[in-house]
Amino acid sequence: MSLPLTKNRHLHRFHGGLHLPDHKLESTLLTILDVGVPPLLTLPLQQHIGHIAEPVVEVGDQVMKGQLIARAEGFVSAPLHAPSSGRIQAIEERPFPHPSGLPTRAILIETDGLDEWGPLPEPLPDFEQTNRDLLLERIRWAGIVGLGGATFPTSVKLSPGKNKKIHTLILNGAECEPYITCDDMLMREQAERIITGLAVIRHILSPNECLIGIEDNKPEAIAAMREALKAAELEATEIIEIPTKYPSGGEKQLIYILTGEEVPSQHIPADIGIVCHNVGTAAAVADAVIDGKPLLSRTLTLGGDALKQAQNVHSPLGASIHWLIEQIGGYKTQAKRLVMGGPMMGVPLRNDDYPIVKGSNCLLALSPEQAPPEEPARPCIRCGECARVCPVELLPQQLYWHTRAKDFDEVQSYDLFDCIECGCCAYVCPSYIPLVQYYRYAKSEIWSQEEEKKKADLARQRHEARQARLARLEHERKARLRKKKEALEKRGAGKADDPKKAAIQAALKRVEARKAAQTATAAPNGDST
Amino acid sequence: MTESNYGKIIRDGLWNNNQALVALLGLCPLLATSNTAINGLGLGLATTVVLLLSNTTVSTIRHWVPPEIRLPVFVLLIASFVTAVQLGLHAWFHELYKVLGIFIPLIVTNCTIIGRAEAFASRNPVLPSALDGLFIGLGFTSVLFTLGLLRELIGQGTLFAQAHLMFGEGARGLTIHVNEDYPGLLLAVLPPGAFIGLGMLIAIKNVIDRRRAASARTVKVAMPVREANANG
Amino acid sequence: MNRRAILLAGLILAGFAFAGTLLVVGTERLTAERIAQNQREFLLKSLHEVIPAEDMDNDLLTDHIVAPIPELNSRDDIMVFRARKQGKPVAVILSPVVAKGYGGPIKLLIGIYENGTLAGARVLDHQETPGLGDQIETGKSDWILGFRGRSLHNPTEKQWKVKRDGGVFDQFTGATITPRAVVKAIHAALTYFTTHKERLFDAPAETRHKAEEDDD
Amino acid sequence: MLTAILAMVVLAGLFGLLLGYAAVRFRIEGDPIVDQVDALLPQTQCGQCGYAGCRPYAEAIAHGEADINRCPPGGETGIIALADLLGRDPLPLDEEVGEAQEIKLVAVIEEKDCIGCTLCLQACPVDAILGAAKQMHTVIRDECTGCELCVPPCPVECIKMVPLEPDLSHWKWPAPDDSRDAGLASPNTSEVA
Amino acid sequence: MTEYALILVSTILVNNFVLVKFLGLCPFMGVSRKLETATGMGLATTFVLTLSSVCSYLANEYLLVPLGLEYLQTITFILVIAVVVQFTEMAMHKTSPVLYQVLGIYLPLITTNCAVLGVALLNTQEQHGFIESALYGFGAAVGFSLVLVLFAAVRERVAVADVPEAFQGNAIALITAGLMSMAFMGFSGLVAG
Amino acid sequence: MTTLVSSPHDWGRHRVQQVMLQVLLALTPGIAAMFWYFGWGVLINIVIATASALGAEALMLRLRERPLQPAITDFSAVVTAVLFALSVPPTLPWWMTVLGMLFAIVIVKQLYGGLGYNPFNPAMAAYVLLLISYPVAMTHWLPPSVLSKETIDLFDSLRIIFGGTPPASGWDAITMATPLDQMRNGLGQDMMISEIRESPVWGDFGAKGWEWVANWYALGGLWLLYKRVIGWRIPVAMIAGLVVIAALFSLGNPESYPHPLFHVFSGGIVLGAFFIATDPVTASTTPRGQLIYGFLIGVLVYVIRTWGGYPDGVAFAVLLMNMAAPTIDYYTRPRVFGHREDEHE
Ligand SMILES: Cc1cc2nc3c(=O)[nH]c(=O)nc-3n(C[C@H](O)[C@H](O)[C@H](O)COP(=O)(O)O)c2cc1C
Ligand SMILES: Cc1cc2nc3c(=O)[nH]c(=O)nc-3n(C[C@H](O)[C@H](O)[C@H](O)COP(=O)(O)O)c2cc1C
Ligand SMILES: Cc1cc2nc3c(=O)[nH]c(=O)nc-3n(C[C@H](O)[C@H](O)[C@H](O)COP(=O)(O)O)c2cc1C
Ligand SMILES: Cc1cc2nc3c(=O)[nH]c(=O)nc-3n(C[C@H](O)[C@H](O)[C@H](O)CO)c2cc1C
Ligand code: SF4
Ligand code: SF4
Ligand code: SF4
Ligand code: SF4
Ligand code: FES
Repeated sequence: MSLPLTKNRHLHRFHGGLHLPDHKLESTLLTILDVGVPPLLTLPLQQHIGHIAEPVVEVGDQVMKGQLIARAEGFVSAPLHAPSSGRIQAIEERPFPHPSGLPTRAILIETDGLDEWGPLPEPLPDFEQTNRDLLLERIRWAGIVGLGGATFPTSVKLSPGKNKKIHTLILNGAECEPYITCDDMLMREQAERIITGLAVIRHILSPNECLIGIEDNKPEAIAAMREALKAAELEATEIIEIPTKYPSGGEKQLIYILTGEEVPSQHIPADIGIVCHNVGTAAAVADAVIDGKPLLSRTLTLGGDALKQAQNVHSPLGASIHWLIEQIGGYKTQAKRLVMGGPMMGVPLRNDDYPIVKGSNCLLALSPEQAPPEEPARPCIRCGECARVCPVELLPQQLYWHTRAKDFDEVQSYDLFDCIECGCCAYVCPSYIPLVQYYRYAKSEIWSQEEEKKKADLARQRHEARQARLARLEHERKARLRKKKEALEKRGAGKADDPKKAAIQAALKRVEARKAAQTATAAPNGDST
Repeated sequence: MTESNYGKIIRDGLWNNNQALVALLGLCPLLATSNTAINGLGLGLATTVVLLLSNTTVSTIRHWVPPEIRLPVFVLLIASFVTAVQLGLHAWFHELYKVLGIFIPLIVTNCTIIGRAEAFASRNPVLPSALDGLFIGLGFTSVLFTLGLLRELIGQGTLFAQAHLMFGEGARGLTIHVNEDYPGLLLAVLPPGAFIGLGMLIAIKNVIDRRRAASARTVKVAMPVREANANG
Repeated sequence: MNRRAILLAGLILAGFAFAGTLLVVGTERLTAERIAQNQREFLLKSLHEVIPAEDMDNDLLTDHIVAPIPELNSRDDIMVFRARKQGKPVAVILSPVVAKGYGGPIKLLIGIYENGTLAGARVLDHQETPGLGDQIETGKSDWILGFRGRSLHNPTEKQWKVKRDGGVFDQFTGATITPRAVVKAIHAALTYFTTHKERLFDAPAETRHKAEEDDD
Repeated sequence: MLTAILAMVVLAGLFGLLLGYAAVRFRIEGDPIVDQVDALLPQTQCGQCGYAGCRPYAEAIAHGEADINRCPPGGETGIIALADLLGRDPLPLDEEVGEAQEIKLVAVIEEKDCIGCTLCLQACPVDAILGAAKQMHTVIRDECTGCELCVPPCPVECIKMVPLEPDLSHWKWPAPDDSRDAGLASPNTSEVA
Repeated sequence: MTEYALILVSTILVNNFVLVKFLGLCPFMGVSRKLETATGMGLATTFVLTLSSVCSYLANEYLLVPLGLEYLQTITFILVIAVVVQFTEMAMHKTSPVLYQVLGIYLPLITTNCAVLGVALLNTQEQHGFIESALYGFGAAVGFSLVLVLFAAVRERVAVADVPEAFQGNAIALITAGLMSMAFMGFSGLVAG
Repeated sequence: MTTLVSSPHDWGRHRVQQVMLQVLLALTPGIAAMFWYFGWGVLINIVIATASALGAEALMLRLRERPLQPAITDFSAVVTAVLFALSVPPTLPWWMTVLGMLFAIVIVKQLYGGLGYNPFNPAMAAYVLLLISYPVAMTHWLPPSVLSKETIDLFDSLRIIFGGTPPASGWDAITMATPLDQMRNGLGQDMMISEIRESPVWGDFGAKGWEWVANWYALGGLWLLYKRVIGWRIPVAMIAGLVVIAALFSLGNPESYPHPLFHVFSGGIVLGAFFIATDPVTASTTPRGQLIYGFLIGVLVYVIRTWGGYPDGVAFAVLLMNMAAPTIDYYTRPRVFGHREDEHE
């Protein structure tokens, strides 16, 4: 299915999806507020997918803004830089925005309010003349990760490997979740930065074309981006208005909408020659390359009816939510629920004492009216609504039944791992079944079972090895005993001078030896291994 | 074999390992011929006789049969007994024989019989095997009879409607009409009624078992034995 | 050694077959007489339900013919048993006469006196709906007994129908088709008898006892 | 009568020969079921099932001598997997053998108390304890299955079973309990207007 | 030709062996927990039922009837069936492990499936010829497999349902079978006589 | 540690209770038409059925030690009761209705765990139970008011239903076989369709009165479609299945095989297509599966009507396909995004 929208481009419609009330107006009334620097910055070492970063500073050290404080460990990892100048107050376990609520190691910086820059690498404004590897190295140094939410290290995504030719580069400006407007505002206010970033990425990947997909409920952003694009005079680049439908911002969904190509299950877009980046990521790339600045801050939306006023803020990484909310006027009512991220996919928080991290695009303080109904789940009536809205065309209902039955093989045969956890199914379920939680539970259960299986195999090997060893030892012990006995007897036989006796002894010995040989062959397991 | 072992065989046959309610074996004759109590009783007793004979024989010969022909030999013996019983019924209970029809020769494949031969008689001495056969058979018969009773009662409001088939013409008087106006629930005597009825019987057994287990458990907990063990 | 195992298996199985067969054959010997007796009695009993034994002095089971009678709807041959007293024809019993019922064929056994009045009819086998059409069984209602004494003239030709169709015979509530079919079949049997009476009585008796085979 | 017996005897004799031949001709060894069952057991080797380790228990199951609900470390999932494999009904864990443990344990040797007696080392079914006579012993954390077999032999009681601390990479989503009202407690926002 | 078609329709739907004639119920209840195993059982049964239907027809026609030994039917048939099944199992086990994986484990169960003997007996009762016997056996087996597979799928669904404790397992399965049999009554009268 | 909540943090406004209410609402035109043509018996049946269904539901919840809420107020038992009441004759003795509902709720629904778990359609199972056990009572209908000379008022209806006493003129005067039954009986006597249709009973497509009831049901059904309570696949496929096979035979021999439209407008087809076959709990759930499911119901209805022993096959066909639904679902999984077309086949 496709419908003509722009001159010659057919947009494709993915299965399912939802038209949600978007609640975007509230936070787009005001411009992005630069909140400045809080007194304390909490910087978890794991703000990205991959290896945890390794601190390079020590408690008590004085750091400058932009100074490296933790280096990347391994290829898939990202470094951290000090978002402002100050003193390292501690390196310790701190709570961080994750559903488990478990703490992770973090660097705490007590800021000095001076916000003094340290030395920065040389800016590379004419990146088109610069070596690609150098650019990649710069992006990697800057600690840029996907700002669309997945926080995968951008430099990795930009090095798809020699044999993978990227033909299409996509910028994701869909921002399909309700309430979130940080990309929207960024596109309105800093379109040139985004376009510059696009140009850099494009130089690195040299795709045939670049597509920028933006949902049609953001006319201002589209206009601003069109203008910036015209000014930049980029070739083969197009801004495409896509119909507003959740989750058109999902990477695979957006790719399908724009190109009609499906990213095969368990593959990444690069496998079919496509790379997709969030607009904020592009802007961060521009900063790193053109200005030589690492990723120190991000734009995020503070929303929800429990706040006095919703607004987008430009905040240093590590600022606490509590502090940020104070900066925009504080709470209106007691929040019923705090969510990091959007209402469909965000992580619930236990309190507002968490820092924002690279992946935080939104913080919602939901009022009681906005929070989900407190009704117990009812039995599934198989109405099929969930399957109708699932953008991946899964059968959420079957996933649910089999998860409940703990039949994880069957769940996998229903392609559990293709679920993008978009929450559409749970949203429409008339029985209020927490479907996505079932899938998350199933996924983590399967992972841990696999791990346990590996462990069990290891234990089996070790157990078998041990038994073999014990058997061998036992056998050897017996053999030794026998030898001793034989030696004793030999001596005894030697003493006996009666030839008749000796003959009898010899015969007995032969019989014994034969018996021993027989038992040895009868238990072949004993001496193998 | 001790006293209690015999007790266990009897309890198992009648209740704990009741072939119809627990092992779910021998279902075909059970469901097919339980549309009246008398039918059920007739087939049940025929099956019991065969079970007794086959268990005894199988146990007697168990040491002489190599594994590859064990199944054919058992089956052959059982078939011989069944045919003998069939001929006997034909000669002395002609009407009942006609009603039970194909299910008499099918006693051969009543899974209970070969099942007991394999699982019990071929591993145990003659006496326990005979006992096992007898009580498994009686357990089976009692379910068959109960189910027949219920289906008949619900389905047509009578009890022992065909008593004369088994006990001769004089027994016609045994038939009880519960209530002349009872409209009957035909479903009960039709195939669906057989399935649902047996399902209900199993559920009832489950309830009884659970009650008993529950009361047994409370007794156990009441004794201080556990703690002593834990400390030791 | 392998060959010995194979032979042994054969021998053992054969041995048990010997024992088993011996048992069965023995029982068969023991019961054969009674079983044959039973079967004859059973058949006679059902025949005598329509025509009492007092009315005849011949052996019904030997004095019968087997004839295809397409007029009576039967795919199989119909057995005609002939009752005589002192050599004189008394009645015939036709079995089975087939009526086209609601659920399938209804097999009837019909006895007709020499003078063309009905001695009686019985249902041998049918597939009518339990609770509806099965009222034709004697065990369920007396309906079928109502035919005794009827003849082609009693009632008149026009009234050989169920009440709903303007005749004299009852139908059952909610099931007209079954009685209609039975009435029609009985009427056909009467008609056939009247036209073929002589031939039916005079044909020489069959020797084969088909009745007994059918019994199983 | 004679024909009957003769016919049957001949027929049966022939069949007997056929089967006897088949038994010789098509002989096979081994029992793959045991391996399949063993593969599903957790290999803790703790013996709680009443057998001398997982494999003996697997053999007992495969031969129909044991129920599938006797392995506490395998827990519910293990029983379900076994029921699936064998086409039996899943049963609740046998109360006799103990209770399923949700939290995984590992053994830790209090090193300063260890007298190096090697008794624990001999007890460990998977060789997860390192050490030599008269020297301090340690448990290899990653290889310990948590079977607790090393605990009783230790003469100075220096072996403790400690729960494996949950960490981010091992954290699991809990199973939803179908009632959404649990845990919806409002977050502690420090400021309310 | 239509006659043959009618035999198939009749055996598969109208006189379904399991739900209407009450034959083959033990495997129907026993091997219907999983769709996969049910499918395997269905295939195996179809194979054996057709084969034994034909074999017992031959045994009857060329052994029992000529010798006047009809009363030995039961013994002969069951012997033939047992041997056919056992031989097939052994041969398959050795020669085609793949096929054995799919069908083999069900084969021994089939000997004691009374549908197999039932088919043989009904064939002689209804005086079927060779082709009719084969079709009758085949149709009966297809009918058996059909309901077995459908039943297994329903049971998988019921297994995750919130069934009252006393009814879990066999009780609810039997009630389900009862409702299926009720649905099958809709076919009654379809093939008259 | 508090229990976790998982995203999403917002939920749609669709609820089970509302779905059921919408179904009931959509039934009202049909109920009104039934009342118009067949009188008070229809409403009395609905009342008896609803009361006994709710009673049975409450009883079972008690026995199972489950809370009455929300199971009682989700109206699913009411939907079952109303659909059942609309399928049985308006003169059905009260105890049969009660028996049917007890069977539907206790055995077919609650023994499986209640709403959402039952593999078989409770209303239809109850209908079949009664049809098999009491075929006489279940196949005799009042003639629609456009045909009957005699009307039955509220009092008469109550007397018939609760007292089992026929009005003065006797049963045969006030009841008749349903149109489908009449067509069958006629055909059974080797009459030609044109002959059969000479009777004043017949309207344009089906029988007078009956066809209008069907139209009103269709109206409600279309509203449900519009409201997205049901999908189009099952009703369309079911009617298509019936029409296709009926057309095949009817074209071949129009005097022995009634016109497809006769089939559509007789018996329970319209009610069945929109309200019964669509019961989400017991139907197939995958898109392709629903097409197969519906189509086969249509075909089975025709087969049972034409060659089987029962005059109408909707209930049987629905139960038969209920039985097949899990298997159909299993083999008709949709292709998942990013998978090849043939992966799960
Ligand atoms: C576990 C994991 C591994 C990934 N591996 C790669 C990779 O090897 N190369 C790459 O270009 N992108 C990789 N990605 C990034 C994805 O292609 C994708 O851009 C990212 O997950 C964003 O997805 P989203 O739509 O879920 O937010 C990986 C992502 C995840 C989560
Ligand atoms: C359901 C769903 C919705 C998403 N919506 C958006 C979105 O609106 N905007 C966006 O930039 N990324 C969105 N993402 C993340 C993208 O899939 C993907 O991670 C991102 O575009 C990759 O860019 P990055 O690596 O620069 O973050 C969504 C992901 C999912 C699973
Ligand atoms: C399930 C069912 C079974 C029926 N069984 C029979 C039957 O066995 N015999 C019969 O004559 N009519 C049977 N009928 C036919 C109807 O009752 C039919 O309406 C009746 O025969 C027509 O007769 P009437 O003129 O008395 O209304 C059956 C109908 C149904 C629905
Ligand atoms: C569209 C729709 C159709 C329904 N149809 C039926 C029906 O045919 N029979 C019935 O018992 N319940 C029906 N219900 C109600 C409910 O789903 C039914 O009671 C469940 O089967 C009980 O678990 C229907 C509900 C909906 C929403
Ligand atoms: S939306 Fe909810 S009730 Fe409907 S089928 Fe999906 S899980 Fe079941
Ligand atoms: S959460 Fe998963 S199953 Fe649910 S709609 Fe989204 S992709 Fe489909
Ligand atoms: S209880 Fe389980 S883990 Fe322990 S030995 Fe037995 S099978 Fe192995
Ligand atoms: S260290 Fe102790 S608990 Fe761990 S595996 Fe060895 S014996 Fe078991
Ligand atoms: S009794 Fe028929 S299969 Fe077991």
